[in-house]
Amino acid sequence: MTLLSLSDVTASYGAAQALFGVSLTVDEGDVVALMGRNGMGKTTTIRTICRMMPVKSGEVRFRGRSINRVPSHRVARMGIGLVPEGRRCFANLTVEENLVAAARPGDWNFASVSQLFPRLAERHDQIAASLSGGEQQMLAIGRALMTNPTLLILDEATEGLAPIVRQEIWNAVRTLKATSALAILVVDKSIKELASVADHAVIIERGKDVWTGPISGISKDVTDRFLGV
Amino acid sequence: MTDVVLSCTKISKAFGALQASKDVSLDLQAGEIHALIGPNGAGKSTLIRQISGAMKPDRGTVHFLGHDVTRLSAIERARLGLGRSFQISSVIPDFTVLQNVALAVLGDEGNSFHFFRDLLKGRPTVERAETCIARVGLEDRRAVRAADLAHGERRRLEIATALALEPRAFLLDEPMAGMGAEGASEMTRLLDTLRHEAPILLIEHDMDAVFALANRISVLVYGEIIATGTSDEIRSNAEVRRAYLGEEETA
Amino acid sequence: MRREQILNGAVLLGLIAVPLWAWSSGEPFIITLATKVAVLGLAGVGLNIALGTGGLVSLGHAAFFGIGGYAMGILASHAQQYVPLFEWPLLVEGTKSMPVIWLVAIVFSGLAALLIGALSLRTSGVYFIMITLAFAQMLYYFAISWPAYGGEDGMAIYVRNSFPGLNTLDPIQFFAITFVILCMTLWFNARLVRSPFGTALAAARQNAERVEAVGIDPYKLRLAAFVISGMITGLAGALFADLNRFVSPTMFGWHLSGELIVFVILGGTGRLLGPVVGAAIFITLEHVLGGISEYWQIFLGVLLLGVVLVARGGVIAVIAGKGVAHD
Amino acid sequence: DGVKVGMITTLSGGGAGLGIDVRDGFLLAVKQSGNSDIEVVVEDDQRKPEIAVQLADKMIQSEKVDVLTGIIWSNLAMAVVPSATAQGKFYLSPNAGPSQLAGEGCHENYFNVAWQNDNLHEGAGAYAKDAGFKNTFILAPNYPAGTDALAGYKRFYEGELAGEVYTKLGQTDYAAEIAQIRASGADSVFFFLPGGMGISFLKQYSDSGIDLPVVGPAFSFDQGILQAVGDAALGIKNTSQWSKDIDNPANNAFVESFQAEYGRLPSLYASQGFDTANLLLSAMGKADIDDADAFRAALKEADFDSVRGDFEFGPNNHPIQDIYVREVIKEGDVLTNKIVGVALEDRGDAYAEKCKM
Amino acid sequence: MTIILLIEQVLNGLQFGVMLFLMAAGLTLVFGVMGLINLAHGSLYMVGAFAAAAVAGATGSFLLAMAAALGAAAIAGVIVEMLVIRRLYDRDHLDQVLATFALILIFSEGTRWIFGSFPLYLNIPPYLSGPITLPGDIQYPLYRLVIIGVGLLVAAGLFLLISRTRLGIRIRAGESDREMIAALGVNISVLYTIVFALGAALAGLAGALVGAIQSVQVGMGEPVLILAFVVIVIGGIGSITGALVGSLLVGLTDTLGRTLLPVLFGTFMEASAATTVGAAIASMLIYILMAVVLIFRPTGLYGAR
Ligand SMILES: Nc1ncnc2c1ncn2[C@@H]1O[C@H](COP(=O)(O)OP(=O)(O)OP(=O)(O)O)[C@@H](O)[C@H]1O
Ligand SMILES: Nc1ncnc2c1ncn2[C@@H]1O[C@H](COP(=O)(O)OP(=O)(O)OP(=O)(O)O)[C@@H](O)[C@H]1O
Ligand SMILES: [Mg+2]
Ligand SMILES: [Mg+2]
Repeated sequence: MTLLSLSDVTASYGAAQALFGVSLTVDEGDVVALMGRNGMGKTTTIRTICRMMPVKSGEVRFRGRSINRVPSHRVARMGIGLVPEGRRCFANLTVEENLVAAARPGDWNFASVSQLFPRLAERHDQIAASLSGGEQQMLAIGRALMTNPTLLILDEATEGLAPIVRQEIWNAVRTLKATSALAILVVDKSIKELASVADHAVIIERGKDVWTGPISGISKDVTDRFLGV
Repeated sequence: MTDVVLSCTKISKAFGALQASKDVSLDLQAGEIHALIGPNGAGKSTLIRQISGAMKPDRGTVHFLGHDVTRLSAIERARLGLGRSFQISSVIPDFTVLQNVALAVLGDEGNSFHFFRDLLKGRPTVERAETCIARVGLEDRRAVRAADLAHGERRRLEIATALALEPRAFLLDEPMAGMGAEGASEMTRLLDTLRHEAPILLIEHDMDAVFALANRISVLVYGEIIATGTSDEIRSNAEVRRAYLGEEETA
Repeated sequence: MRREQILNGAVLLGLIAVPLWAWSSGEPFIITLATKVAVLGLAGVGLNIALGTGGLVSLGHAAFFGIGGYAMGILASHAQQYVPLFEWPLLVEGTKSMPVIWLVAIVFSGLAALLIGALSLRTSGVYFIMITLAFAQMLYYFAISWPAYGGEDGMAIYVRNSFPGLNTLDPIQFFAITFVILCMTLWFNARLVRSPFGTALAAARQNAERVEAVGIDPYKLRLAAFVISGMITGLAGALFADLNRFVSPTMFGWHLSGELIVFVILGGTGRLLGPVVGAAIFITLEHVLGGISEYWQIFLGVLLLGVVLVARGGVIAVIAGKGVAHD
Repeated sequence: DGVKVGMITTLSGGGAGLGIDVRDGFLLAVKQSGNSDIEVVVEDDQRKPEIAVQLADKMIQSEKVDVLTGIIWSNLAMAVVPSATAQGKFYLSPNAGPSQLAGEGCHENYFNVAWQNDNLHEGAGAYAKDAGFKNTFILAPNYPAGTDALAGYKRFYEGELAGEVYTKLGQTDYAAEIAQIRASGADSVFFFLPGGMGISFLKQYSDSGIDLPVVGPAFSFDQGILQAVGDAALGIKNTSQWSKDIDNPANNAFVESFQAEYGRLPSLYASQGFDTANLLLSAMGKADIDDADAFRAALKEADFDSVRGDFEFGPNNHPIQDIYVREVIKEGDVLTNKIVGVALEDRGDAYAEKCKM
Repeated sequence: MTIILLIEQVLNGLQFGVMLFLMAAGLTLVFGVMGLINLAHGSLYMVGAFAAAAVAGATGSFLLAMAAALGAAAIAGVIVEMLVIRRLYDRDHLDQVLATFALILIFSEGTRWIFGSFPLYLNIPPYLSGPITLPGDIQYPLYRLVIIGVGLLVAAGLFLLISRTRLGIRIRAGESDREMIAALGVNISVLYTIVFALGAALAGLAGALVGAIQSVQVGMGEPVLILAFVVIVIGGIGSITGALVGSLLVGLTDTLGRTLLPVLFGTFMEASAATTVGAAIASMLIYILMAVVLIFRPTGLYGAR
């Protein structure tokens, strides 16, 4: 069943339009990769989904309901967990406080997140501002999981992580995919990794979706044209 | 040994009980890219901060171009020619790309106490700034406010600013982060040429780039350097694999 | 950007046209009001260099305004009574010459700004706001309780000081003096903003770490800006004292610092003519509303609130568009 | 032809009550006179000296007034009066009487219809002497009016001082001073703390359990403020040149008509405003404002029925008048004052001899 | 000066400090936690005092008056937050200064319009008035001891609220990144309205409690506001502990300064000059204290970093 759908969504930063009509769908339990070169509008798409910026035209639907006018915190409570670009941990809170700040009941709790990222448990009393970059990234993921979402959005969630941790995170994503009904919308620069976890891919170019299909269907031609590899 | 541009000797730094740097010694030689890798939280950025002067080490010394700079501030070190990029992009949000880079040129020229000259009418300044912008491929975006740039573009701006300082050594903290595949390969090419202008101490988690670029690699784990060597040596070092690379990268 | 320049021209024209009209139609008080706008606008322009360009929110600029005012009051009162200021180690007499008074006002407010700035700039943000306030309050209480120069009563200088070749008691001629000074300061300010110094200062406001990384010391930039800012506000204080032929500790009061900030924000923070526009609006409102009702400050409050909530970025931003001029 | 009066007074902010009373008293007298030759322009000085100066400029330059009046505060008066009188305008002070303007800075066009600032404090000192106080603790804020107040008290008081304390202007907590009073071995307390400072002091003093006699000038016991002090003020002696129970026809009529007009009891300030207007009206009846010398002479005669009874001007155009001792009492639910004696009779001021005009 | 008097003055200093804390508590909450410079805090203090005076006048009950102060200030807080403050969180401090400065004008003159220009009456109830005798034969007003008690309770309550409750965590998270905490599902607007109302209620309570021993008049909030800012800046913004320590420091410095300085100056100056000079320096003392603290600890005693 369709969990999230965007149809022809446009959005702008002030006068500068950034999205020129993005459409995509994420089904329950589906893992969708959102791809595109730098500055093409991936993050902007995610921001409109999370209602961190207004939808100018088009429609965003989540669980069958239009969320064009639903405020950000209500969208989150409907079951969207966001790992934002640039981590955005609450700098003045401790690790543990970051995790519990927005926690909602469910399978994910401090113990299970600690299991996924033991480093966080070690540092639970440290102020987030003084964490290393990678630790902050783990914290951001943990924090999103603690809201027990049905749709997890990862925007460059492996940026700046050590290869071994990156593998752990991809493993974690694979575990999530295998063991839960969690749907995932993921932005990442590593095509190789995306290919191994995602079911579908959507590629955006200059604020429009230009290619949609099963991830296995991405040809060399497509990557050359839209991803510049 | 004459071609050692930058070196640090037995640097130690503790945050409470946490030993972020333990007797770290490291050098950077003319013409090389020396990559510093290691798990998250190993102390790489902390080390860079101490070398750049943003943080004082508890013990140990830093030498740059033959001077002991341990007691100098970040500003003074930057004036000596230590160029730095930040792990999290640090730009002047309300300035255009051009202004951001021109500011760096200004800093390099060392005369910011001019009250009457019009900065953007100074030809040499602007030309130098535009060259740097072109080198990172931001020509088209030169008049855009830095705040309006996409993440990857901001990373490039960060590099352009470092270039504008015409530094004698670069400290680059994860310049590829968030760059996208295309951007990363461009950046790789750029750094490859850059090393001949000034050696680079490079922190990066993108192993493709590191292995492609680095003349030497040092691995920092829990504040200690556990290995230094060429790409092949590091790739095949079991301890490094266990602590950092994992299994896939060995393939 | 062009629109802002046209607007700036219009504001200055208006500021000169109104008193000329008042002069020709025999309304000297309007000239006095226009002079007040020019002088307080000048003080605001001073503050704007620290606050708008440098991001240094000083709630203590009354300190410099008051020092300027007292420079005038002390020099003129000594001249008035033919008593030297001090005789040792060298004889210093009072004076009634405006240029000399201005120079003294600028030098002393500059020195005060150097001292206050050097200490205050160790802090930032709200702490900076409060420490600048603290210094101004010290001077305020000092002025109130120190009997030598009138204490809370202040000092009246019955005749305006002199300027070579002009009759300063004539309102329009005194206005001309203040207007010329204002224009010269604005010209200086416009150059400053585009200069390397101004650019670096603005950069340090937005991201000091970045400025340090390119080898520029933000502390020095800020201190220099603070001193320049204090000197201009001090000059305005001397002019203000001459406008009223009177100085008192209220010139050191936090209300005055607050009003200067209000002028700057009302007009548009960091805009060249923002403080002048802000002062003009505020003083006009004060004058017009004051006649309407005993409770006029309620209306003033509502209007100010409206400007903050609706006219974001100040009045100039609303008329001339959002972007602050960059090339 | 008619007289145009410019009234600069405080109508907004914390001290507005005083200005409003002066204005209301003044306008009541004008209204009662039925004289249509007088025009009054009122402006709010916000208690800021600079604003007062500018308003004075406006009234002189644009409104072309003949007479200025209305200022409540000494520091504002010092800012306005000298230059106004120097420009040939008359200034009638309904409230402030700084010593400079009574002494060296006196001016033939400046008439004070209230008191010289020291008067009520001198009265308090005289009362203290009569009451046999031997060891008074005195306190006032640290600004010129405060130092003058203590000097005024000491002028007639003959005993020792148990302590002399200057507080911060605008201070609201007096626990430290009260502790000093308690420890000082004083037999009485004199204070001059205008406005809210006095209210705070009295409330805290009465709660401290010290019951030494207190004396002060009328300002802290005036009708407008007394209800706010509450029972803490009961029985306290204070000195004033006016009281609503002064029994003369002018005062009785004033108290009654003021209450009828504004629905509240008149205050000291209202009485001063009322007298100021009546002085002006009396002069208008005798001379033309355009003949400055004649008009000045008419003012100087002070030929009007003052609500405080006898009233005349001394050589420096400041009042010569009786200073009464009042006691705070309760009339039904309302706190008010009752005259219990006279502290000083026909008191002029200490600065008159320095005045050369 | 005797030892007993000195002890009493120290007590007075502490008590003045706690009184300041009561005023500063709400301000720290709003200012430190929500990052909002609220110059109108003093106005809410005034609202509390006026509401209490009005209700005490009508009913004669002190407790009802206190309740009214809390309620009126909280309601005023909610209204102000929803109409004005809410639009200011993501603005810089300057806009906040201007807007809340405008609020001061509206509140002050509005209050004068409703209640007139004369001070109102509000007094200590009989069961709390008068002095009690402390060990060492020190006579001390009971009411001031009550204020100390209330102040310490408020301190403890706030401390727990901010550091221990999830509400506190969320508030602090919002301070660091409002957009993000909302995107994680927390209704930050409601949260902030509650906090602002709480801060306002505390200001109102302080106004009413303190109003009973001071004068209830228009403009009473302004000197208090400045003192409260001094206090929280000395203590370090956002720290309840800091506010408490700051208050006590300011209270002691001010009280001891104004009693000891004239004596001190008297040892080498002529008596009457010593009293005025001493008093002059004493009135500057807390500002000197603040400047010195900030010069050595640029973010206050307990400030972050
Ligand atoms: N805050 C902003 N204000 C104005 N324009 C912006 C802002 N953020 C992004 N943009 C612009 O919107 C466009 C899309 O940016 P977006 O961040 O969505 O790209 P992206 O695909 O996520 O890129 P990246 O891979 O670099 O993260 C870009 O052209 C960028 O310049
Ligand atoms: N100011 C500080 N106070 C306390 N701990 C700190 C501070 N700064 C850094 N740390 C800790 O020191 C360790 C090293 O941090 P650092 O940022 O140098 O890591 P890193 O090697 O750069 O990691 P990454 O690759 O994730 O960026 C981390 O565990 C971090 O939490
Ligand atoms: Mg992005
Ligand atoms: Mg790092």
